[in-house]
Amino acid sequence: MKRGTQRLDELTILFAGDSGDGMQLTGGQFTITSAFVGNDLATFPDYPAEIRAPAGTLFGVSGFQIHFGATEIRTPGDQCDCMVVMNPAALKVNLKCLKEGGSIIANTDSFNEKFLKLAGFTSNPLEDESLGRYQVYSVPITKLTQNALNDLNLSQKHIDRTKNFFALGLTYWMYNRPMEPTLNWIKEKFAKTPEFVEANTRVLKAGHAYGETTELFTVRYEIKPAQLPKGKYRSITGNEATAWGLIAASVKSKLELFLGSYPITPASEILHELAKYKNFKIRTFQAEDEIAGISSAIGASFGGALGATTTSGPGMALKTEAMGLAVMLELPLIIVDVQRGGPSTGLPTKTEQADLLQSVYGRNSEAPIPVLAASSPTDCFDTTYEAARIALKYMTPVIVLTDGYIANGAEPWHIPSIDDLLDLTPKFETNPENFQPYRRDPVTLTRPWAIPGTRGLEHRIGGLEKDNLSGNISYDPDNHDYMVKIRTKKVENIANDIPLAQTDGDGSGELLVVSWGGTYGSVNSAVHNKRSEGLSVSHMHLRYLNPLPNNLGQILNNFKQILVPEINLGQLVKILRDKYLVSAIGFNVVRGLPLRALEIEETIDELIKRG
Amino acid sequence: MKRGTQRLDELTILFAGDSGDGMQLTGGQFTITSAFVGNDLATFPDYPAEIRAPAGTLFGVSGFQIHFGATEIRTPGDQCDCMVVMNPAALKVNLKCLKEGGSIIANTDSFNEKFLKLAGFTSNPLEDESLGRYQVYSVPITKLTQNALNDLNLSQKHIDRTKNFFALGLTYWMYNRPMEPTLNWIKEKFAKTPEFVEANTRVLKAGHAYGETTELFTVRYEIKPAQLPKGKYRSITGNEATAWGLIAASVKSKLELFLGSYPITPASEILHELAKYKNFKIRTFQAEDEIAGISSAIGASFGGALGATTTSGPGMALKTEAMGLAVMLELPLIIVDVQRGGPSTGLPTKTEQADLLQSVYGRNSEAPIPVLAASSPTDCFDTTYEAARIALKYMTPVIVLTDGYIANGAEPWHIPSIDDLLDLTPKFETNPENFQPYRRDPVTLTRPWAIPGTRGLEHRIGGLEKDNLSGNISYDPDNHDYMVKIRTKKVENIANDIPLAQTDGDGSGELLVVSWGGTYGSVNSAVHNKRSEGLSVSHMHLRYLNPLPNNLGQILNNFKQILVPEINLGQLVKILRDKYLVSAIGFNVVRGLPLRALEIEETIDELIKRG
Amino acid sequence: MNTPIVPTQKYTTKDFQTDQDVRWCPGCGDYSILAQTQRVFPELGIPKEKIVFVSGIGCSSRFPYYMNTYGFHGIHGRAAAIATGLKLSRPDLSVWVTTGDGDGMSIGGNHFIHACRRNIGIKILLFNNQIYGLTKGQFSPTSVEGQITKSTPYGNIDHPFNPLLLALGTEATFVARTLDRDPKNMQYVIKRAAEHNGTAFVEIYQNCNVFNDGAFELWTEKGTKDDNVVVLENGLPMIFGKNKDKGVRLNGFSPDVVSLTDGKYSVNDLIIHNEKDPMLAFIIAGMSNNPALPRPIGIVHAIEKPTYESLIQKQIDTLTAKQGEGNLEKLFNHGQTWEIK
Amino acid sequence: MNTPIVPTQKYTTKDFQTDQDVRWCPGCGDYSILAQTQRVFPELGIPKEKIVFVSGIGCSSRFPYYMNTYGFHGIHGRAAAIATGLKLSRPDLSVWVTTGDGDGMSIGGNHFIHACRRNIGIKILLFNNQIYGLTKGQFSPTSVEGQITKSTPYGNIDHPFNPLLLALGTEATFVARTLDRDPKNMQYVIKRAAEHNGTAFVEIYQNCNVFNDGAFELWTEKGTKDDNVVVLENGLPMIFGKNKDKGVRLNGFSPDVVSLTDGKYSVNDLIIHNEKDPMLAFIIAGMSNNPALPRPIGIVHAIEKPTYESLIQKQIDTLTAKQGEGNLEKLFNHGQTWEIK
Ligand SMILES: Cc1ncc(C[n+]2csc(CCOP(=O)(O)OP(=O)(O)O)c2C)c(N)n1
Ligand SMILES: Cc1ncc(C[n+]2csc(CCOP(=O)(O)OP(=O)(O)O)c2C)c(N)n1
Ligand code: SF4
Ligand code: SF4
Ligand SMILES: [Mg+2]
Ligand SMILES: [Mg+2]
Repeated sequence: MKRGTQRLDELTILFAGDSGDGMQLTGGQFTITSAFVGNDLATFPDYPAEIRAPAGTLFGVSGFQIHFGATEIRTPGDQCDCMVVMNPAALKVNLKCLKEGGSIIANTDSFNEKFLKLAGFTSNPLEDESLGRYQVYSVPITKLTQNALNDLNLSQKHIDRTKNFFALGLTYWMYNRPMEPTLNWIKEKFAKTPEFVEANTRVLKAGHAYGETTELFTVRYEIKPAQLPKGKYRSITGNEATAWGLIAASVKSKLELFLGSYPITPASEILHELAKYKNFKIRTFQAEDEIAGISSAIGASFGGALGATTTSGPGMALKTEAMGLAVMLELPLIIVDVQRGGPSTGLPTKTEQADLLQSVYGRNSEAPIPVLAASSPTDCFDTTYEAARIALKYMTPVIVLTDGYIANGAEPWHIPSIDDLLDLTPKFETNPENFQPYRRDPVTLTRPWAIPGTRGLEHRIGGLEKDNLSGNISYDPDNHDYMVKIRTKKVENIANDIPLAQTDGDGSGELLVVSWGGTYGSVNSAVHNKRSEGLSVSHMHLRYLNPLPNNLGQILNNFKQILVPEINLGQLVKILRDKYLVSAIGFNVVRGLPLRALEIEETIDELIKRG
Repeated sequence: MKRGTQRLDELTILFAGDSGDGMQLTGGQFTITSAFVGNDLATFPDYPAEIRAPAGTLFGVSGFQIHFGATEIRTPGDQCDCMVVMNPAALKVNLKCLKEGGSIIANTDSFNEKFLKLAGFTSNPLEDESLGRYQVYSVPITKLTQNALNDLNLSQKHIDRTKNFFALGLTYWMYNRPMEPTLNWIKEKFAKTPEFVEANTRVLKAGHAYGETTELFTVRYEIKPAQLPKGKYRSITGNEATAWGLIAASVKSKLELFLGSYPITPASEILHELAKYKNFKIRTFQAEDEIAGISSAIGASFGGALGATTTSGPGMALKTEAMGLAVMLELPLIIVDVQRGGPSTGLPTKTEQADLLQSVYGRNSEAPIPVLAASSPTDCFDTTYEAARIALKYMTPVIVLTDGYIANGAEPWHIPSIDDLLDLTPKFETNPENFQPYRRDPVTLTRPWAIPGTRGLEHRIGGLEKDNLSGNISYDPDNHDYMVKIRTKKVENIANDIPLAQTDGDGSGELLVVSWGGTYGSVNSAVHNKRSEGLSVSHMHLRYLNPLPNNLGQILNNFKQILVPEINLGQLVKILRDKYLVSAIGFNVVRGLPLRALEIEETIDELIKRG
Repeated sequence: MNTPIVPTQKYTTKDFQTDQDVRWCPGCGDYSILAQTQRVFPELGIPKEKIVFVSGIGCSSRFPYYMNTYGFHGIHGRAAAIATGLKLSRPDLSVWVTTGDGDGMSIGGNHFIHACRRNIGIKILLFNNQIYGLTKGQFSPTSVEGQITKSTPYGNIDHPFNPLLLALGTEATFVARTLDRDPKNMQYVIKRAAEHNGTAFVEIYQNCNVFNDGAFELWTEKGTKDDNVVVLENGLPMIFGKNKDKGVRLNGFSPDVVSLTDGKYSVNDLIIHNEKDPMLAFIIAGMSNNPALPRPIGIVHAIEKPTYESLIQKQIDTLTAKQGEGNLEKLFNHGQTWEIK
Repeated sequence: MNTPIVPTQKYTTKDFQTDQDVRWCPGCGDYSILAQTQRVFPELGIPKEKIVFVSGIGCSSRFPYYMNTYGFHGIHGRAAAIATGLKLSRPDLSVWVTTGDGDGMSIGGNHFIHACRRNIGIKILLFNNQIYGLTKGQFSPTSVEGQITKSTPYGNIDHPFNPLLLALGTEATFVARTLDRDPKNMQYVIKRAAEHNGTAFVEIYQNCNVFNDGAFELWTEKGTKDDNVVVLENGLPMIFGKNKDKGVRLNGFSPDVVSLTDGKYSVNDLIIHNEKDPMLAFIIAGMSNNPALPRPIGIVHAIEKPTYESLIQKQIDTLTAKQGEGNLEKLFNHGQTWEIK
């Protein structure tokens, strides 16, 4: 059969099904393969809080969205071009995200009475008129999978777990992707159980062949490689990148890494990842709670380790008191907060960026801490590494904010050369002559780091206010005033040691859109779209949130209007208004999901129209 | 002997000595007696973090300052007119606060070699020239006390503990105060040990007689009663007033009070005070930590009690996560934070007002909580009562900020009539018909309070995001956005139910000084002084910090300059600048002490001069 | 969401079911715990509206949503503290805590030991699956040494808690263990816990079939259970085995297993279980650390001590008898006051 | 602030003293604990710079300021957690925790039980004065029932912890008790704690002469001490009394006091102390709950178990042996990668 191939610039596909359907794995493979062929891409895994919710339920739907293309890709896509739905619930939950005219590949075998009812359908949408606006491909995926495995001696459970590879094979055919990366992965992954290698391989190929042989599909698509910087790449999630950033900082500072952490969604993977690399002398300590997590890390840091702690919102709240101690002790410490939906337990598996004010202001008394935020999965590596640099150079705890979206999302990572990574080796104090634990370096305002084991430097530090030289307890009123102010000044001074803020677009104009953290992609994409329409709008994205870059006020004053989109009720916008007295306004949608570029574009339109 | 009596408008006296010298008690008695004769007054007890530091040490000095007068008294006085020092260390620590020409009454018996050395004196200041600028009265207080008790069979330890009464008696004579209030107090206090009644009575009288009979003192002073509102008064500290505010709220809401708390300086007295009144059906639960303190209070509140928790900065930090839960559950709860010097353990017995940003912003995600602050010891009663009103009416946790200074300080309290206190009785939901735990009142946006034991209203609530009616777990993105916003709106709406902000002075002009919390007195006094010099300056003091009064922006815009003095590095000023885009500036001294009116006056001068 | 009002005596299992989707994984041991609880609660004679389930966070902590009583899904680790406040201010309520080995023994360990020592009248059901379920499979403080989990790819090196020993170390007044797969025993234990005056602690072995499948197999599966579990019965000798042919004897302070058929030992040599003996409780609890011994289930320890809420009430009553009910007017005006005229 | 460098073998008490003002109340039991520690440390043979004292908040937690070693005055309740991180990352250090009954058993209870169960090589000295000293006199989790304190004007209603039992409930490997007023015993116990491999827990009865004076009088004062304290000696019978004329015997699981002079019982009837027997440890620890029995002091329990830090090191070594030392280049490039040309 002869079919046309249509060339596309970019495309968004969603895999959705039950928590048990392996959608995250499927999406992950599609991602790797697409990266492999040189597409740029962004992904959005979205899964329920329940571990393995009962089959067919709406709340049990798990999804993985991939936006890939021959052009620069900044977001996982506001809407999908194609949607693979493994059951009615997956269709129900996601249909609103499908573009007018988009494709649905549905596993008809699960569109049975029970599942339709569970999903709240009164009739089968594949059979009634309701999906008229879409291109529907009804494929009996379960049955076809079964057929492919007929002669193998596999349990029904195992056969069922294979059907996602059928869907994957089919989409590989549709979008002209090679099967090799996945075939290799299967071989490696199931090396110990050859029958699984055989089964998964067969089913993947069966899916591919199904596309090739049936007449259902009249067109295939081709998406050319993007123009990406030359070099070696790998796929990495935000949480992996954070973990690797810590490992790299440990290697380049020659300090042993100590992670004191307590599991919490969506931060746990950092702990899991670091637990693997014991040969880097990394010690991961799964503490009894978040307080012990950070306290143990502070203890390790006192001992000369690179101390780190990782958590999400509720855990961050629990660490508050101990962060104040770290401020007082002036010891290096890296605190990673992978933000999630709140308040309280909130929406544990959903994204949000509402811990900024907590990070900047949320401690008793004046307890200044530098705050940095990562903008994408790979940026988690750079941001964490930079946090380590600041922590070690300025003897201070540093907060790194990431979020559920970039932590779980993966993207191609241009592997850095080890030699290009800044050397972070700190200078331990070893000279007993005139040693004063709180004598500061006149430039960095940093106190010396003298670790146990150093003869002659025995000294005592603690959380009470301390004399500005000896570190001994001091209740002197003027000393306290001095210390409160110098601690703040030390952090403020870091502004002289970070890059200036930059605008993407023009340095002045009608509207500046300011963003931070994981909304980078959506905002950048929205601004680019509007600029390409000729609007006077630029984008500024901030990694450094405390202190802010020195030139920030100046840039803000170059624009007539300032818009700050955030997945919160306006947090950065508060800081900017306070600090620079600019009438910045917020765009705030708190749905537990990445911002949609389209919404931002509409707001840009509106503001520019209003003038 | 004939001596003159000089009439004074107001006067500041300080009692200072070892932690074991009973200075707090002495100051307390002087306060009560002065209040009794109708003076207006303000007090400032200042004691070390150590329990009973070794005698004679600088860090062991404990002081109690009283400013009293025939005029309106707003602060405990920037400087002292008279200083009773029981040992050299007390002199050393406090001398800088004595006015030029002020009086020193020194217990010569403790100006011995050992104590002089401990205080860092190389020669005896009572005997060398160094105190030439002051009026020094050298009195062998220890010996005279001993003499007075010679024939009683008391141990040296007990005799020593009595000598503060000698100093008290002497000052009563000097400042023409009656001995009766203290004599009555002695009788009551030591009812069970008549020999102590006898001893203390004798010594107090001996002190008085010493003034009368020796020729040391050539002048006595008289301070007439102030013009105070008519009625019945008592002396009350801020912590007592907070406790009583809670008791009153319990009585007037007909809810049993449950306090879940963990001891911490300077908040513990609230727990101690409430523990006494078990016959009010008050349950005080000293929990294992602050987290259990607030968690138990939330549990009690779920059960229909008036739940409260009390703490200071580090404990506040620990309660952060649970506060978020209370926000999510929308249950009434009163959280009292008696602020102290920080960060971390900081200066536990010193005052500060640096927990404002933590209170307003310091929780993971968007977790809005109303914040109120008390301005003086007696205002702790009103503010706490008002907090209970808001908590019960709006089903919300409410934070009450006081601080170490007003918590420990005492002032005369015009006892309110019980009938004048607002009725706070809440309406429990009892109707099972169509009951929805999160259906809101259209005006207050408050959800119903349905407590266990109510038949047919069995329901479940929790910290996960919930459906906006049923309260069932909901992961729906739009529902989340709605709930995040409605929770915030509920709190913002409270602005319609609180008094408008008012200025003391004019409604417009050159400079507005804005304050909150325990700096009320210093700021008000400074502004009054400057106004009396004709400067265009007014004062606005805020009790409501979240939400802010509706007319605040308007008032701020009526002034050319805005000054915000705070004992922190600028917290309210951040909120005002962000919210109203006014270029308010801060005056920030963080010495662990109340602000000095004089410093504020100087800043006012400067700003007005600058124009 | 609300079921019609049913008089206490007529409750059935159904009355304790809610309309909420049960969100546990198919096959999870939690289902059985829910079923047994809903089965036994009608027998307790407590009006539904007087019952509150309080929990923290975890799979186990979803429990309150599925019981048609009052329910409170708290934050991680704090259930015992929340329940403490509720019970103290409302001693009339029947307050139950459902928690996990992470929620109750890791982050919530402090509240747990303090609740036990205070003897507050709350019932703590600890769903011990020796894993963090909800966060997808990290080890917990009860995970066994060497256990491979997400956070211990080379095996767990924490020595686990023995929850029974920990509870006994706090001098808890009621300590028991039961199994998700033994409905009868579980119903009995839950009933006894409900009747206990004071803190009742029940450890429930619960299978997490997704992240720690089969952890308790030896003690729950037909083939092995009888020879590896000894059911504690107060006043009776500790006999077990498919054919009731084995027993537990004390050798010094160490329990060991003897055969009742080889003629060497008889029933008279065996430990007679005594719920009230605190030292025997330690010995029985300690048996779990020795793989050669059968795993004891049932009531390990149950004694009476005054409850915290009764002692607080006594202080309220005493003071009220002495001073009368609290009176605000009197409070404001007691002690030193003065009049400004 | 720094003393000259002294070779280990020549340390004297003075070498462990700092120039800081000691800020405890005159007469406080803490002075004696400090003195004994400074006296015994020269004998440990550990270089000063390898020693760290970590504390929380409380009077007892001021201790590190007075020891001329490295010191860390933490936050309330967290000393054990801080020390855990320090010891894990620096197993070469001798890490000591000084804490109070509030700091260690109330707010810090969770870190305490977890440190004990993990068997981390830190030494925990708990200054038990049965009161909150620093905050001026509220009851603590070890305050006795009925105790009148600032926060219990009508008497404490909390059942107190028995710290020894609690530690044993976590299966701690070293559990001991000593007295502020018994320098010899304290020095011995501290030395043994220093030598122990794993978590060493030492409860020290400490008099707070300001807020809870005389709480331990019976066991510390000349007149009553001998007849009310039994000093534990491993392998020896539990004899006590001014004239060594009394002993502790086991009656079932219950210890009771017998006279050695009335002819009924002899030394052979007494309990022979055995530091390694876990059940005997529970029995001895439990003696403190019975006022009719002498209070045991000394080493209650001491066994060997692998320490947490050694197990972590083993995993590091094993993996390093298998995969070689960590290599960043390799890490970045392992698994699936691709080239953009
Ligand atoms: C403060 C905080 N820390 C961590 C978490 C993440 N968390 C949720 S449940 C859980 C542990 C669950 O284990 P367990 O209590 O044994 O319950 P199970 O799911 O096994 O029933 C953790 C770590 C959280 N929700 N809140
Ligand atoms: C987070 C926090 N909560 C409370 C306090 C107040 N606080 C300081 S020490 C202490 C208890 C002291 O008792 P204990 O540990 O027995 O030590 P002691 O003073 O008796 O030696 C308390 C409650 C604090 N500093 N920090
Ligand atoms: S993860 Fe485990 S404990 Fe949680 S619901 Fe699934 S099977 Fe049960
Ligand atoms: S308050 Fe008690 S424990 Fe604290 S220093 Fe004074 S006597 Fe010692
Ligand atoms: Mg579990
Ligand atoms: Mg204590």
